[in-house]
Amino acid sequence: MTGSTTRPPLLDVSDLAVSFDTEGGAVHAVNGVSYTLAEGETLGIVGESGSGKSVHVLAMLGLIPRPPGRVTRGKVWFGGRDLLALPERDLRRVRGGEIGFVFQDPMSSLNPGMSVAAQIVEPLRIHLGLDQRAARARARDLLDLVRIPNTKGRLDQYPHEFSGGQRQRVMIAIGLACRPKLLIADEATTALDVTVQAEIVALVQELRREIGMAIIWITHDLGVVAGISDTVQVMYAGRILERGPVDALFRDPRNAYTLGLLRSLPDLSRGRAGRKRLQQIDGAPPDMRTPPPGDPFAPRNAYATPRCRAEMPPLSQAPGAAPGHLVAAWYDLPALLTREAAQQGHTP
Amino acid sequence: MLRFLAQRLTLAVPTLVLASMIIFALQQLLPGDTATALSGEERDPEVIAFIRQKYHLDQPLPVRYAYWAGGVLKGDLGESIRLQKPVSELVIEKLPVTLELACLAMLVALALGVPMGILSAVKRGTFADTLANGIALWGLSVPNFWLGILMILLFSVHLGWLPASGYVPPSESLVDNLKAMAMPAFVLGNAIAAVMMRHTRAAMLGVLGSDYVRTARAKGVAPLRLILRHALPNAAIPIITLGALEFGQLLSGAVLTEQIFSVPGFGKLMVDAVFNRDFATVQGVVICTAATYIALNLAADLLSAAVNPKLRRA
Amino acid sequence: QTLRFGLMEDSDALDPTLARTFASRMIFAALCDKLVDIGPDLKPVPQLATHWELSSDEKALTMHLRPGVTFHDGEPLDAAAAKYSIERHLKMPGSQRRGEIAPIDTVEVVDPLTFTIKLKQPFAPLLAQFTDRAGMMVSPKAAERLGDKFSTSPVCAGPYRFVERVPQDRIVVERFPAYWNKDQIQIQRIEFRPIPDSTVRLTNLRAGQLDLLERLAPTDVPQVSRDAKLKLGTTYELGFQEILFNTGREGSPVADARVRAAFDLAIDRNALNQVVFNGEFLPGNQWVSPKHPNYVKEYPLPKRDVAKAKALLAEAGQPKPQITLTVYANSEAPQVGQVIQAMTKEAGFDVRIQATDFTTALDAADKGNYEAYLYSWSGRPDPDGNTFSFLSCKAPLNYARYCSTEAEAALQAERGSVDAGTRQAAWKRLADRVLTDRPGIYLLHRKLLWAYGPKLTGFVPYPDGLVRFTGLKLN
Amino acid sequence: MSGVGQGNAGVAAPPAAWVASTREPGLLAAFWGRLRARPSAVVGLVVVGALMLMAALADVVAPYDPTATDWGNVRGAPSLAHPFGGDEVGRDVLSRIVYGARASLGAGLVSVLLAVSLGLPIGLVAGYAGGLVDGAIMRLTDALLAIPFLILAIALAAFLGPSLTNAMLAIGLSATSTFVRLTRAQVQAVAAEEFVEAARSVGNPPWRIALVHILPNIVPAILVQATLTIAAAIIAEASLSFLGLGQQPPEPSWGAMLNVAKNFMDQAPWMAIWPGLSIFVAVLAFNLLGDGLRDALDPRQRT
Amino acid sequence: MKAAPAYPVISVRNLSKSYPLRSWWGGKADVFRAVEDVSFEIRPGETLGLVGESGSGKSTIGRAVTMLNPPTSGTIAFEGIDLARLSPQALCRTRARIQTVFQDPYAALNPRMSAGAYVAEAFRLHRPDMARSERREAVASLFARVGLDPHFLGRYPHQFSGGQRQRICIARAIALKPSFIVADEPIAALDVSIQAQVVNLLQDLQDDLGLSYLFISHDLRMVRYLCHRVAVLWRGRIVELAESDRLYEDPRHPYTRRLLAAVPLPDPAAERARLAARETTNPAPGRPGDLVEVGPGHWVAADPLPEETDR
Ligand SMILES: Nc1ncnc2c1ncn2[C@@H]1O[C@H](COP(=O)(O)OP(=O)(O)OP(=O)(O)O)[C@@H](O)[C@H]1O
Ligand SMILES: Nc1ncnc2c1ncn2[C@@H]1O[C@H](COP(=O)(O)OP(=O)(O)OP(=O)(O)O)[C@@H](O)[C@H]1O
Ligand SMILES: [Mg+2]
Ligand SMILES: [Mg+2]
Repeated sequence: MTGSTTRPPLLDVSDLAVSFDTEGGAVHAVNGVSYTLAEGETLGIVGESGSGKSVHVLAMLGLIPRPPGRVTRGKVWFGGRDLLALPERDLRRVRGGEIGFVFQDPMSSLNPGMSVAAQIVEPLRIHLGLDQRAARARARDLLDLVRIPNTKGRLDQYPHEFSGGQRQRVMIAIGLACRPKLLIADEATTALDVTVQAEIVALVQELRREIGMAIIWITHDLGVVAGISDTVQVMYAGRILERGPVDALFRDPRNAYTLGLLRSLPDLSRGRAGRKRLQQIDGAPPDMRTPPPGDPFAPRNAYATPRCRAEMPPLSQAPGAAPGHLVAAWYDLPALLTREAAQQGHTP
Repeated sequence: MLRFLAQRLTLAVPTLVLASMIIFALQQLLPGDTATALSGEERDPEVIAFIRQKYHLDQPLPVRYAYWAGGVLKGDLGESIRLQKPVSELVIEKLPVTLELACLAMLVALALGVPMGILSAVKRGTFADTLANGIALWGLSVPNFWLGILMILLFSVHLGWLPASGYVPPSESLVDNLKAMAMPAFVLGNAIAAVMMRHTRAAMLGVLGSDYVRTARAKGVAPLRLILRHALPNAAIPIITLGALEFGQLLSGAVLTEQIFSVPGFGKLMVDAVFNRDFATVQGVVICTAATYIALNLAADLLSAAVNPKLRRA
Repeated sequence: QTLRFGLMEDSDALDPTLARTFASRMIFAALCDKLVDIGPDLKPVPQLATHWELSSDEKALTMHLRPGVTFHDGEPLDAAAAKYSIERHLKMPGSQRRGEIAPIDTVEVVDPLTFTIKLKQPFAPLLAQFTDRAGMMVSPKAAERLGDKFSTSPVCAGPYRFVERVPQDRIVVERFPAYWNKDQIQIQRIEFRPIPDSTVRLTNLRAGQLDLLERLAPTDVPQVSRDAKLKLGTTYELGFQEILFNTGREGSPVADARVRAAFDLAIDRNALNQVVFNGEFLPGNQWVSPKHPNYVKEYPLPKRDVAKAKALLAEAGQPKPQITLTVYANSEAPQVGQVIQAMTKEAGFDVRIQATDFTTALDAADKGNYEAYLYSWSGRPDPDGNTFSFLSCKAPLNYARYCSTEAEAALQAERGSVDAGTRQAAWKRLADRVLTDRPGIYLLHRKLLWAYGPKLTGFVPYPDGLVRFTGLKLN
Repeated sequence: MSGVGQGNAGVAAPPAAWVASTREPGLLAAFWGRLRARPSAVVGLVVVGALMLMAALADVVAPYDPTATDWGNVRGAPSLAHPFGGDEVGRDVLSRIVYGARASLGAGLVSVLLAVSLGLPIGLVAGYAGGLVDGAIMRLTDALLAIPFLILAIALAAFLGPSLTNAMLAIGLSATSTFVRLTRAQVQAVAAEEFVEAARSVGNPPWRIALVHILPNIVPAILVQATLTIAAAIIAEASLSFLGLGQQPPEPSWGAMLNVAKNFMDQAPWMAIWPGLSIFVAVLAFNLLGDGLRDALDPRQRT
Repeated sequence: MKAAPAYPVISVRNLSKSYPLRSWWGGKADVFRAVEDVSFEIRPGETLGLVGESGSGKSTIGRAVTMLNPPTSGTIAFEGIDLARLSPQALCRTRARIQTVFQDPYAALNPRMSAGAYVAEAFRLHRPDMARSERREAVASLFARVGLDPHFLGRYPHQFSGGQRQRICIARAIALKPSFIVADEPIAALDVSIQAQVVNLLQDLQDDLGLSYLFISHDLRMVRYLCHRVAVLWRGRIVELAESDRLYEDPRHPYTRRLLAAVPLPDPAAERARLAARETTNPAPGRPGDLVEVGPGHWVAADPLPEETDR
């Protein structure tokens, strides 16, 4: 769907749904997510916390805890195979090899009982079949690559001896170790200060160019998304509400939730003295044990129509928008915004 | 490293002193004294008086403790009144046997308990989990003497594979030694296996849900390596702690098993000494178990630090 | 070949002067020959002494030693050595033998193979004492050298000499090549192995780990009989099981002889024997069993009579006496206690059972800190050994705190003469008193049970419970 | 301003009436609900309950007086009159199993309660206070651990007189050190968590942090150990009663029955089977219940 | 904004904190100086932003000023009282007025305590006289105050989203009407719309209650938005401290510049341009020197001192 390439996409997710069995009933964490990703493409995913961003990527590789988690339907095509139907053995070959993963929380995602070297060496030995010495040498290169100073002495240290930022860089080194075709980075830079974050973003960009790797970059930082992505996808309550080329989506949001996100950023153009109150989205996301029948964002959305509350809008090409800019909405946001601005007497 | 060891060993001193004082005081609570126990069927009053005097039993408690402690400081653990042998000799004779038995029992406990605990954690809620729990708890609820006798009946009387009793020092024949130790070690280990299993299960459940195990899976790590290399070391601390505790209790607590299989170990020495009010022997054994126990805790701490690098700092 | 012999308990010090346990006697049977032995019929037979004669005033015993006998260290066993050994029994600090041969005044060497024992007063059981540890001779040289450490490597003149001892594991002895009766000794080595639990002992025998075991549990007799490979050796013991009462205990119902009599009447000895011991033991009512030549036939086994027991209690003004029965915590005594508890309940007794370890029980008995005590005595060849220490007013084992002038006189009389008629009359007089006063109630005489494997032959059970290794063979 | 961005923070204050009317289900009810959702826990609860009930109503349940002897039923095989057979002095095994539950469950529960109620606070103090206090407590615990259980039991019995209660005391005391160590280790782990720091930051005094914030988080490990100790205590009572230090004859306890039965393995296996089975069932039930409790006490457990 | 009174709520003088570095068998090897000679003060109603590279000691300072992790040296005066001099009891009472909101709202909540009980604890501790019903109501209105549905009182931490959890923490922090709150990366784990909620909440509370904040964050845009003054921390020392507009418009210290240059822009074209033009200036080695005033209230560290320890 994205771009006009005729080559088959690298990744094709169709109608993926995941739920968790809990005491109070099943939590429908992901509710039919479909998208494709071309080779070398960078997809930024933003969205409400708890909207299923992490869960849906974990589900692709069979990494959700089971029980209580369950993939209820969907297919994930990657390199001509449906990952969800793949036996565990074959799936293991994909994990860490063709698809690299960087997790959200560097504090807990590294094994506290293994040296950093041992953890980086692991995928190299499993997927590339390197021997211990070669793998260790590669591990050092990788640490250099993610700009950890003084790599020699640090290889045999343990995660707790690294700072949060450094740990995150180790995670990234692990994710990149086998030069994957696809890197999934789940809030890979959240815990880092901006200088380190900038370095890592630059690093990933470089690698992407170098080895033609595709990236799924999950983050809350709209600034990072803006810089890194080709395509952006907005998730809410287990669904994709909007998806489009990065410029189009930032410039011309078609879903009220996307708009809300963009508007909640602080506006610093007028300095601190002239600042306005931050705009926030009130209310809470729906209880995913009983997802609303219609648009899940409707209860918090001032522009929602009765139809929004009753029926889930499909994700389809937004009228009058850039090609490949898809939105799930029954309302026409630009039209509404124009009307609103007119009523208030000035243009947005 | 050496300084650390020295430091830890200094901490052992108060423990040893305390243990010896407690045991000294406790023995005073026991009815009857060495003289009563030793005067035999004939109960000659002169014999009783003689024994009392010879072993200072007629002295007040602190004086007797001082006698004993003075001896210990000179490297003399006293003499077993009953066996007329220096306690240190007895200890040297029995300690290796006890240690071997305890080690083997621990080995059995770990070999049974840890895999079962892992299995039931990995397969939580399945039939395998229930079965593993059932087996482990069965092991816990069968008294040692029962299991021991049943095993002798099966393996010695009916099958004739293993000797029913009789300790063979490993220096004589390692094979025979192991054959003789197999059943007692199993009987002892079997009960501890349940403890190991339950704690392994609990710890593994915590670890298996952790993020780093997920990371390992995302790297494509195979299940076996995932469990053994990534999960188990992080679940090992309670296993090590309890292992050391149980090991310590094996040193003097394996009486029944030792009795059934006629293993000449500490437990039996201790119990006989208690029943015969052979105070010096009891004291000697307690001091030795206390010392071993301290060494065990030290080893457990080192081991914990080995599996958990974080502990190396604090 | 090695004979592996399962004992019920580990021995204490292996020094005939200091030893006090039954288990040590088992081992001395191999290590140390005695001046005199007893035959299966309880008659003294020569062992180290070939013959002996008692002076007419019964105050001097002259013994003639077997020539050419040596100790295990090669020292000759001569009169001087015998004198040394006997004096050692008498004088060594902590000697457990002193009381047994206390009437001995001096020992005189007559010639190298003859010595005379002078007594302070006539002492009928003397010869019988010499059939046990008091008659065991030790090498003076070794005894001098080792002092009170003699037990670490005892040197005697028995068929086997000491090899090693691992406390609680085994005591090993090997055939003494220079033994005076070596032709009768076939087995090369004996390994004594203490295995306290009778079930375990039996399983070991069945597993071929043992060749011989002592004190088989009576309830296991059917199992052994059924097993074609196992053989059983039995004989009745010299001792007894009794319930001792602390007659001196103030305020306790057992201080009243009528209550004690009622207790006796409430017990059905046959039922007790059947329930706990499979009927293997011998019900009794005296210090010797009904099969013993000195049994006083005028007092046959009493019958249970609950009504009479109740009447006696009523007469004593204690219709529901409450009595604590102390029992030794082994596998059988608590059972006996519970059966007695149930039986006497019908007569109105409220018996509380208190199971304790051996030392605690002894301590309570010593201090008079008990009411009733289920007591067993392994027995001595001469009935004096079953009575005097218990019933004489100041005797050390008089836990009952019993003292009766008539009984005392009878006891002195039986000791004072070797004449059978005189002694039997004394036994009758003793029974007159004791079976009426009932400082204790004699219940049963145990059957001594040995089980042994198919390879062992030539086993002869002796009523003293000890094994004679002479003539034993392992095939 | 209308639309997505609503400037006003938060929901309006609720009417006071609401506070009383809408309440989450009570803690106990929620706990009960979670417990009920686990079949194995329910089985455990039912069996434990049944055993307790059996012990409490032994007078009603048992067909015979557990101490009444019948010379005709000595080691008698199971029959209609005596479905579990007869014991070594002809008592009804079934009745003794029923009454024995009192001693055995009592031994298990009382000693564990004692061990926990001593070991837990001491371990908490040692683990949370650290330093000198910790050092002193741990030295003492180590020393106590080195004291053989048997000596403790005999000395205690000698001091207080032999009885079931004192046996429970002895068992409980000797299990205490294990709980001290376990608690301490767990406390040290939990005390490093950030929420403990958060608790300090609102001004919680140390005792409150230990009790309110740390204690509930160490319950799982303690529960596991406690249920295991119940089993050990039931067995330990057997060896003590063998030495006359536990249940006094002729009163029954499962352990004591099993103990005697070993002498009659060959002739009267039922004497062993029933008490053995009872112990196993009780141990299993306690452990199932323990697992269930642990899960139910953990608000994070949602499956 | 209210005019800030002259005396500070909190005043930190020469604060240093070092951690012992221990070899793995427990022997003391050396100390690691995490924070060195830091001084600043915060006035009533003022928000001081604390930014800097990770590991530069921001959290350490936050913990030190609340005495959760007392400093190695230096004084911390709260409303004129030296906290180090207080008895433990008095410190507990004073803690009612100094509160902390932690970075990870999940780790900071006791997993076995319901949200309501958690917030009520503050009252339990410091208002023992409060009746049950009164406390209940107070908690309910606090929930309302931070924008939580009071139905959630009985729920447990795991049942809340990150933003909601952070609100629970804030509700508890403001329960006792403190005058000073340390907020250690309170928004890092939250999505932007929730970040806005939390920041607005903090802002509203400051307006209503006159609170002061020490706001620790990596989000430089939010810091500029929220804070009156900003301190930049680098290698355990403050390298620049100024009014926030001044700092953002006229950064003096090389590290501050580097930091500001790294802030991503939420505008694709601009951000791509920024990334393309990015220069990677490496910070000078060594430890920063003492602060000098370069403008009114604008302090900058002198050139770095030569490196003393290898970090
Ligand atoms: N183990 C689990 N049990 C029950 N529910 C779960 C579990 N794991 C995740 N969920 C639910 O799945 C939903 C999606 O979670 P997910 O982690 O994908 O959110 P996210 O978009 O990554 O949020 P964030 O930005 O906070 O990381 C959430 O509502 C969460 O409560
Ligand atoms: N308990 C401790 N023991 C030893 N060193 C510590 C301890 N706590 C923190 N440190 C060290 O002190 C330095 C400062 O840590 P601090 O947590 O204050 O950094 P920070 O600025 O908050 O970083 P981040 O932005 O990553 O949270 C770090 O290098 C850290 O490794
Ligand atoms: Mg996520
Ligand atoms: Mg920090």
